[in-house]
Amino acid sequence: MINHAMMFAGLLFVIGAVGIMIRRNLLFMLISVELMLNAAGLAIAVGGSKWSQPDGQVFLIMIFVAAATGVAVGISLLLANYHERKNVDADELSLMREREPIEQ
Amino acid sequence: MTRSDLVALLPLIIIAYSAVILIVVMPFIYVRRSINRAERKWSYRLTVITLLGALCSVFAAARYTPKQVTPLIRIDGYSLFFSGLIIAGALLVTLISHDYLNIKLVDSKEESRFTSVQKSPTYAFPFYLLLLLTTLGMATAAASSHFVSFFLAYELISISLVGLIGYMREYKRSYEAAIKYLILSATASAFLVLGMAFIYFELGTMEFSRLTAFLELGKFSEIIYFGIALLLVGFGYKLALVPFHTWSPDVYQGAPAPVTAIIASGSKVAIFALLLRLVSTSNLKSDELLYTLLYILAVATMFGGNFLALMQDNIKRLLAYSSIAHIGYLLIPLAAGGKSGAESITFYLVSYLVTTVAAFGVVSAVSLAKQIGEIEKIDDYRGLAMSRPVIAAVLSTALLSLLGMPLTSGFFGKFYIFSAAAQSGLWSLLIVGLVNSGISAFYYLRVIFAVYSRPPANSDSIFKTDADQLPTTPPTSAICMAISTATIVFFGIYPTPLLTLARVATAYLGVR
Amino acid sequence: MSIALWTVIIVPFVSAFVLLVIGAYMPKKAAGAIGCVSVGISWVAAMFVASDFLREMPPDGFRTTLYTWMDVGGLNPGIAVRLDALSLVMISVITFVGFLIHIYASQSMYDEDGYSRFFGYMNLFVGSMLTLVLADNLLLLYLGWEGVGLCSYLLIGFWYKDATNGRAAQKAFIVTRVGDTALAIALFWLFVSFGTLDIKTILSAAPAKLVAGSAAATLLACLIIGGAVGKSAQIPLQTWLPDAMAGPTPVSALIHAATMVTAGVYLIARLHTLFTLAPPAMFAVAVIGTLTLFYSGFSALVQRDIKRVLAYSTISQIGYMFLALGVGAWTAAIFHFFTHAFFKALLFLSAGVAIDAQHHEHDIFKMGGLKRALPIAYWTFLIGAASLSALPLVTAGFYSKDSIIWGAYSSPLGAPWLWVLALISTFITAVYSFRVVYLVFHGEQKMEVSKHPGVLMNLVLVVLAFFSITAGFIGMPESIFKFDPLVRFLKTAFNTIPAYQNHANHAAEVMLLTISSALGLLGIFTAFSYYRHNRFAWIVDRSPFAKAIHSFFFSGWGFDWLYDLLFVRPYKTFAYWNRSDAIDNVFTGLASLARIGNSIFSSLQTGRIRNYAASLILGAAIFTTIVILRTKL
Amino acid sequence: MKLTWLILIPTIGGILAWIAGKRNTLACRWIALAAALADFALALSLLAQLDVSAISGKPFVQHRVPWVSALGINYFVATDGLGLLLILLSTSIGIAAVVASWREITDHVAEFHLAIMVLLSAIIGTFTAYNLVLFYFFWELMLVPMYFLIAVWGHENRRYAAIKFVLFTFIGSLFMLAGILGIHFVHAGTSGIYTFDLPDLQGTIMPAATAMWLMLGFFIGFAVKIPAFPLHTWLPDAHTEAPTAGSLHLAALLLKTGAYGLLRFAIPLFPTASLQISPLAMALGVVGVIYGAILSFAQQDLKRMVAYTSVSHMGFVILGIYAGTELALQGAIIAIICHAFATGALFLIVGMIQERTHTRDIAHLGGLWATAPKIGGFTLFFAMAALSLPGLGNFIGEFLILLGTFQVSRTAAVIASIGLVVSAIYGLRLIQASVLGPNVKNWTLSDLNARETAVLGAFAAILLWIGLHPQPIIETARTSLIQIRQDFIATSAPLNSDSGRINSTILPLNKFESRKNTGRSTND
Repeated sequence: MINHAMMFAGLLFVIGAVGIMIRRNLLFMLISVELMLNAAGLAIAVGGSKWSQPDGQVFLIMIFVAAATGVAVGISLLLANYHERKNVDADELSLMREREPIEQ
Repeated sequence: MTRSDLVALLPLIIIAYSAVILIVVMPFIYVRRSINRAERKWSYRLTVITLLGALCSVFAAARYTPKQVTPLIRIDGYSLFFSGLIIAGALLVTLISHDYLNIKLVDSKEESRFTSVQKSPTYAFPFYLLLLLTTLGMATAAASSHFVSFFLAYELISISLVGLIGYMREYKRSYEAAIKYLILSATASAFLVLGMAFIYFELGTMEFSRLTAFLELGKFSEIIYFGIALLLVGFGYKLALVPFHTWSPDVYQGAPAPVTAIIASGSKVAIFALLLRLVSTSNLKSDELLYTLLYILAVATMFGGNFLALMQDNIKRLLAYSSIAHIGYLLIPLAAGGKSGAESITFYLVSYLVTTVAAFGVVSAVSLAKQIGEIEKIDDYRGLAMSRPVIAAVLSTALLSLLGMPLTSGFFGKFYIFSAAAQSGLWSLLIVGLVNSGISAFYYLRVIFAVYSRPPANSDSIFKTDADQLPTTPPTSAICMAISTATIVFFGIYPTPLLTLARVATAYLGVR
Repeated sequence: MSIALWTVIIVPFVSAFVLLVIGAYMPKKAAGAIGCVSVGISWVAAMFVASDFLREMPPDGFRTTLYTWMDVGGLNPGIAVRLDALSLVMISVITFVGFLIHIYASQSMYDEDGYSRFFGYMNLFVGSMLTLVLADNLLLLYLGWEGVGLCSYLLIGFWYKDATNGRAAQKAFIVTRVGDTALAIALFWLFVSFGTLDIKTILSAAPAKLVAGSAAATLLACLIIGGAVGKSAQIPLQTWLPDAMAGPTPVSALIHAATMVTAGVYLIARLHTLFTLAPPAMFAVAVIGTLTLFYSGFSALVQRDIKRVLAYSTISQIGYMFLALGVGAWTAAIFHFFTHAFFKALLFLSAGVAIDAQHHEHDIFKMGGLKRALPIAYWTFLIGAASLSALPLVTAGFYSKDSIIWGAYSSPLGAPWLWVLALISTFITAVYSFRVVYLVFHGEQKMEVSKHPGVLMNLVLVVLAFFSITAGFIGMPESIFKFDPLVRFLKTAFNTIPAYQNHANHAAEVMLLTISSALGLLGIFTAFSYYRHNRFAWIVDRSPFAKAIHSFFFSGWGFDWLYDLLFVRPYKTFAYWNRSDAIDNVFTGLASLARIGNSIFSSLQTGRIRNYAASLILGAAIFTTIVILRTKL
Repeated sequence: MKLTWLILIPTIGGILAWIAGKRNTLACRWIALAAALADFALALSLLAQLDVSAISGKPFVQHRVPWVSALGINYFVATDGLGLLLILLSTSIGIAAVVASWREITDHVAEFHLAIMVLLSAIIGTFTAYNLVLFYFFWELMLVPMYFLIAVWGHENRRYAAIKFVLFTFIGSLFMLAGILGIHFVHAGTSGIYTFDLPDLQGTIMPAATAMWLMLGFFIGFAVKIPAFPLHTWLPDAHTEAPTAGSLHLAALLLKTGAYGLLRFAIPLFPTASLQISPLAMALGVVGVIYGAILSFAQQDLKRMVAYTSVSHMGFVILGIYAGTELALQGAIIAIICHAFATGALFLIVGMIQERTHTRDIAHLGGLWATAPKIGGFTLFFAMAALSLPGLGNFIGEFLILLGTFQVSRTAAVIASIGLVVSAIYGLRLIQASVLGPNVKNWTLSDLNARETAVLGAFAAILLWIGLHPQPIIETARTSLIQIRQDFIATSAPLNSDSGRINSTILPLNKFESRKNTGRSTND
C-alpha cells in the first residue's frame, strides 16, 4: 500500500519532469512544476503516514503554500511577458544565451 | 518560547519585522505623493538600520549559544557566524543598490526623461523588502536544523530573488531571467523535497541532528542514497554545480548588478553553509558511492565553470562562470571533510563573498554611467584605469583575489582548501583543482588587461572621456567597495583572525 | 726580472685599453704613437728578460705569479707566467716582429678611419699572444688562445662596412672556435685526470699517469691537435685562413703569418710530453702537416689574389712545422717558426706596398712591372720569396726547412713518404713564390703607381729582409758548419727528444740538402720560364682536364663547398625551419583543447528553459542511475 | 630585521615614488632611484656580516616571527652566502632598471615605478624566504607586477605575451604548491609537527615514490621559471614584449629565482629524488643549451634573439646545478650572476637601439657602429661575454660548469661544449646584424648619453672583474654550496620498510589505494 503510494508519487513526479522538458508553453511548464512539487509533497505525506507522524502533513501544507506563492509570482511574470510578446512561448525567452565562442 | 530564545532569534526577528514595517508603512507615506527620491532614501535608510541592528543582535544572540529554538532552528556559533556574514553581505549590497536604484528608477515627474524606452515610475521599497526577505531566507537556511525550515528558507530565497531579478520591469532580459529562475528553481525544489521525502520515508525523521547521527553510522539503504542524490540536485541547483548550472549565466546577466551580487554571494554561501552542516560529521570519503557522486560533481563543476569562462566577453556571465568554478573548488575540502576541511570552507566562503560583492559592486558602480541597462561587455571596460584608477584597482584586486594571488584573501583561501585536500590525501582532486585554477588565470587576466588598456579609437566606450566628465562614484558605492577591498587585502596579509573565527565557528559542527 | 716580464705582457694590454676607451678622442698621431711605443716597450722589456734569462739559465724556467685567479674545488690556476727557452724565443719574435709591423702600420694605415681602434686591437692582440705563450697554466693559456682569436676576428672584420669582410671574420672565429672547443674538452680531461691545469705539473706527471700509447693518451692528444689545427689552419680546419686575408695587410702579416697561426705549433711543442706518450697522435700530426703543406702548395700555385697566395703558403709552411712536430723534431719546428716569422711578415708587408701602389688591386694578373717603381719593395719581396723557397745557403728558410726535412728523414717516427712529399713541395713552393715575383714585379707595368711607401715602411722592410737572410745562420746544420746556438738553447725546453740518429751519416744530410736546393732552383726556373710566355694559362686554356684541375686547386680543393654542404647548410636550414619554435605547438595545442572544451560547454547554454530543465533533470537521472548501479551491483 | 627592511624599502620607495609621480615624474624617478640605492647599501652592509670562513652553510642572519600560526606558517626570512649574492644582484639590477627606464617610460611613470619596485621587493623576498609558504607567497607575488609591466608598458603583442607568461609560471608554481603541501603533511605524519619552515622540513623521511612525486612538483615549478628546455616557450614572448626594465628584471632576476629554488629547496628537501632525476635534468640542460642557441641564431627580432640566448645560458645553469660537484655548483652561481649582467646589458642595448630607431628587426638594422661607436663597442663587449670569451665572467661560469660536469658525466660535458661553438654563431650574428655590416637604412643616431654609458660601463666592469678575479664570489657562496653538496651526496635516506608503510598510509597517492592499505593492515 505504502509502496504503491510512493510509486504513484514517483510516477506523477516523472510526468511533471517530462512535461517541463517537452512543453514550450509557459503555462504548462508552470503546471508541470506544480505537479512535481505536489508529487514530492505526496511522497512526504506518505512517509509521514508510514511513521504515523503529523510532520508529513505539516510539511505538505508548507509545500502547498510555497507552491502557491511560486505560482502567483509565476503567473504575474507570465502575464507581463504576455503583454510584452503577445505569446507564452518559452523558447522565445532566449535573448540571453552563449554566443559562439569569440576568438581571443 | 523563553526570553533567551527570542534573543537568540533576534537577528531573524529584526529582519522579518522591519520587512513587515517596510511593506506596511511605506505605501501609506508615499502612495499618494509621487514616487521620488525621498521614498528611495527612506526605504534605503530603514534597510540599512535594520541590517545594522541585525548585525549587532548577532553578537547579542551569541551569548545564548548553542541553542535549539524549536526543532526547526538551531542557533549556535556556526549559524550565527554565517548569519552575520550573510547580513554583512546584504548590507554591502544595500549600499550599492541605493545608488543603482537612484540612477535606474524613475520619479513620476520625470517620466518624459526617457524617450528611447518608456519607463514607468517605480517604487524602491519593494526592492528593499525583497532584499530583506531573501536575507532572512539565507540567514534561516544557515540556521535551519530541520527539513521544513530548510525548505521554507529555500523557497523564501528563491521567490524573493525572482522578484528582485525581475525588478527592472523595463528590460526584457530582466523578465526572462526572472522566469527562468522561477521555473528552474521550482523544479529544483521539487527534487529537493522528493529527496527529503525519501530520506524521511526511510529514517522517519527530518531533524538534522538525528539525520547526521544516522549518516555517521555509514551503512545506508538504497532509498537513502536516492534521497541524498536528489538532495544533491537541490543543492546543486542553488550552488550552480555542473550540470545544474545552466541557469546561472543568464540569470546573472539579466538581473540588476546588485541582485546578481546577492545571488552570487549570499545565497550560495547560505546554502553551502547548510550543506556543510549536513555532511561535515559524516565521513564522506569512507563512503565510496557518495564520494563518487561528489567527485564527479567537483570535477565537472571545476572544468565546466572554467571552460565556459574562457572565451566569455560579458563580465557578468564571466563572473557567473567563475563563481561556478569556485564552488567547484569548495567541493574538494567538502569531500576531504575533517576539521581542516570545514575550516577551510568557512574561510574560503568569507573571502569568496567579500570578493564577489566587490566585483559586482564595481560592475554596478560602473553601470551608473548609463541610465538604462548596464555596462557588461569586457571591451567596454577598456580605459577604465585611465579615467577611474581607483575603481580599476578595486576590480583587479577582486579578480586577483579570485585568482588566488598573494596579498589577497583568495591566496590563503585557495591555499587552505588545497592543504585540506592534501591532508586527507585527495591528490587527484587536488591536481584537478590546481590545473583549473591555472586555467582560470587566463580569463581573469583578460579582464584586467582590458581594464588597463586604452579604449579603441572607434569604439563608443564611455571611458574614452576624461575622468572629470564622468559622473563621480557616489559615496555609498565607494564605501561598499572600500570595505570589501580593505577586507580582501587585510586577510590577504594577516588571515589569522579570520582563521581563528572559522575555527571557533566550525567547532560547533562537532567534527571529529 | 719578474717586473720586466710583467711589463712585457701588461703594457700592450694597458695601451689597448686606453686606445679602445679614449682613443677616439685623441689625435691620430698620438694614437699611433701609443700603439707603437707600447709594443716597443714590451720588446725592450723582453730583451731585458732575455738577457737575464740567458745569464742565469734557470734549469726549469722562471716562474712568477701575479695573483691566484681562482681557487675552487681543487682548481687553483694563477695569473702566472713561466719563462723558458721556448716561450723566450716566442716572446722575442712576437714583440720584435710585432713592433716592426706596428711601425709599418702606423704609416700604411694612416689614412684609414678607426686608426686608434686598429692599434687598440693590435695591442690587444700582442698582449693576448704574449699571455698565450707565457701562461704557466692551461686556463691562462686558453684565455690568451681565445683572446688572439677575438683580435683576429676583429681585425679581419676591421673594415666592417663591407659585409664580406664580416663573413670572413665570422668564418675565422667560428672555425677556430671548433678547434678551441676540442682544446677545452682536452683541458677538462686533463684536469679530471691530473687534478690541475698547471703545465709543468702535468708534463712531469704525465708519464706516470698516462700509459704510453694507451687509447686515453691518444684521444687526449688528438683533442689537443684539434685545438692546434684550428688555430694554425691545418687540414681539416684550414679553410678560414685564405678568407682571413680580407683584413688589412699588417694584420695578415702579424696575425695570419708571423704569430697567431703558429700558436698551434707552440701548443703542441709546449705539451710535447703528452704527444710522446701517444705515438699515433704524433703520427697524425706528421700526416696532417704533410698533407696540408702538399695541399696548400698546390692551392697557392693557382691563386690570383696575391694575399691568398701568401696565405696558402703560410698554411703550407705551418704544415712543415707540424711535420717537424710529428716526427719529434721540436726544435726544428720552432726554428722554422722563427725564420718564417721574418720572411713571411716581410712578404706580406712588401706585398702590401705593392697593393697600395696599385689602387688596392689584389689580382696578380692585373699588376705587373713594379720593379722599377718600387725598388725596395721589389728587392725585399725577392728576398722574402727566396727565403720562402729556401734558396740554398743565403736564406734563413733554407736552414730551417732543411732541418725539418732532415728531421723527417732521420727521426724514427718519420716515414719516407713524409719527407719525399716535403721535398716535392719545396719545388712547388719555389714555383708559386716566384710566380708572384714575376707577375707582380716583372713584365710590363699595367697600372700607374698611385702611392709610394713611407720612410718607416721601407725601413721596416729592410730590417725584416735583413733578418730573413740572417736569421737562419744561428741554426746551421752540423754537416755544413757546426753552429746552432738557437737549437741547443731550445733543447733545454724539451725534456723528451725522440732518439735521433744524431751524427748519423752526414752524407745523407748533404744529399738531402742538395736535392732540396736543386728542387728549389728548379722551381724558380720553372716559374720564370712558364710565366714569361704565360704557358701556364696556355695549357689551362687548351685542355679541359687542366682547367678542371685548375679550378679545383683554385677553390682550395673544394673544402669550403664540402663544409657548406655538410655543416652550414643543414644548420641554417634547421634553424630557419624551426624559427618559430616547434615546441610551442605543444602548448598552443593544449590551449586549443581548452577552447574545444569551451565550445562544448557553451553549446549547452542555449538560453531555452526546457533545455536547462532537461540538463537539470538529466543530471538527477544520472545520479540516480549511478546510485542504482552502485547499490544493485 | 635587516632582511625585512631589505624587502620593505623598495615597496615603500615605490609607494612614495607613486605618490610623488602624480605631480612630478622626475621626483618619482629620483625617489625610486634613491630607494634602490638605499637597498643596495643595506645589502652591502649585510655582506660585512658574512663570515666567509664559516664551516656550515647555515644562514647568518635570520628573522622569524609567527605569521599564520594556525597553519604553521611563519614569517621566516634568512640568508646565507648564496642568498646574499642574489640579493646583491637583485638590488644592483634594481638600480639599473630605474636608470634604464629613465627616458623610455613616459606614460604612467608613477605606476611604472611602483610596479618595478614592488617587483624588486617580491624578488628579494623570494631570495630570503626560509618558510615554504612565505616563499610561495613571494614567488606568486612576483607575477603580479611583472604582468602589469608587460601588459601596460609592453610592445605590440603584449597581451598575448603577458597572459602566456603568467599562465606558464602560475600553473608551474601550482605544481610546486602541491609539492609544498605534500612535504608539509608527510613531515607532520612522521614527526607530528606541522611546519613549513625549511630547516625543520629538511631530512624528512619518506618513501622514494612519494619523494619523487613531490620533488617533481617543485622541479616543474622551478623548471618553468628557469626556464628548462621544453617549458621555455613563454620566455621569448615575454622578453620581446616587455619594456626594457621588464626584460632586465626577467632576464637578470626572475629566471634566477628558478635556479635559486632548485638550489635552496628542491635539492636539499629531496636529495635522493634529485639525484635520481639528475641525469634527466642534465639532459634537459644540455638540450636547452644547444636548442636555445640554434633558435637564437634564427631569429629576426633582435630582442627575441637575446631572449633565446637566455634559454641557452640557463641550460648551462641547470646542467651545473644537477651535476652537483663543487666546481659545477660554483660555476652555476657565477653563470647566474654573469648572465644577469651580460644578457641584461644586451637587453638594455636593444632597448636603447629600439628607442632610437623604433625597430628591432635586424633587416632594418646594421652598421650602427659608424654612427654610434659606443653602442657598437658595448654590443661587441657584451656579445663576447655572452659567447663566454675568457677574461669575462660568463667564461668562468661556463668553464667551471663544464669542468664540474666532466667529473660526473663526460658525455654531458662534451655535448654541452658544443654550446661554445653555437653560442659563437649566434653571438657573431648578433654583432653583425646590429652594429657591423652596411648601414642599410642610413641611421644617424645619437650615441649613448652619460647615464646610459655609466650603466653599461658598470656592467662591463663587473663582468671583467668577475672574469679576472672571481674569488670573492666563490668565497661568498662556498659554505652554502658545500652544504647543498653534502645534502646532494648524503643520499642514503633510510628507506626501511615500516617507515615506508607508515607514510604510505599517511600520504596515499590516491584515496582507494590508501583504503586498501589500511584494510590490509587491519586484516593481518
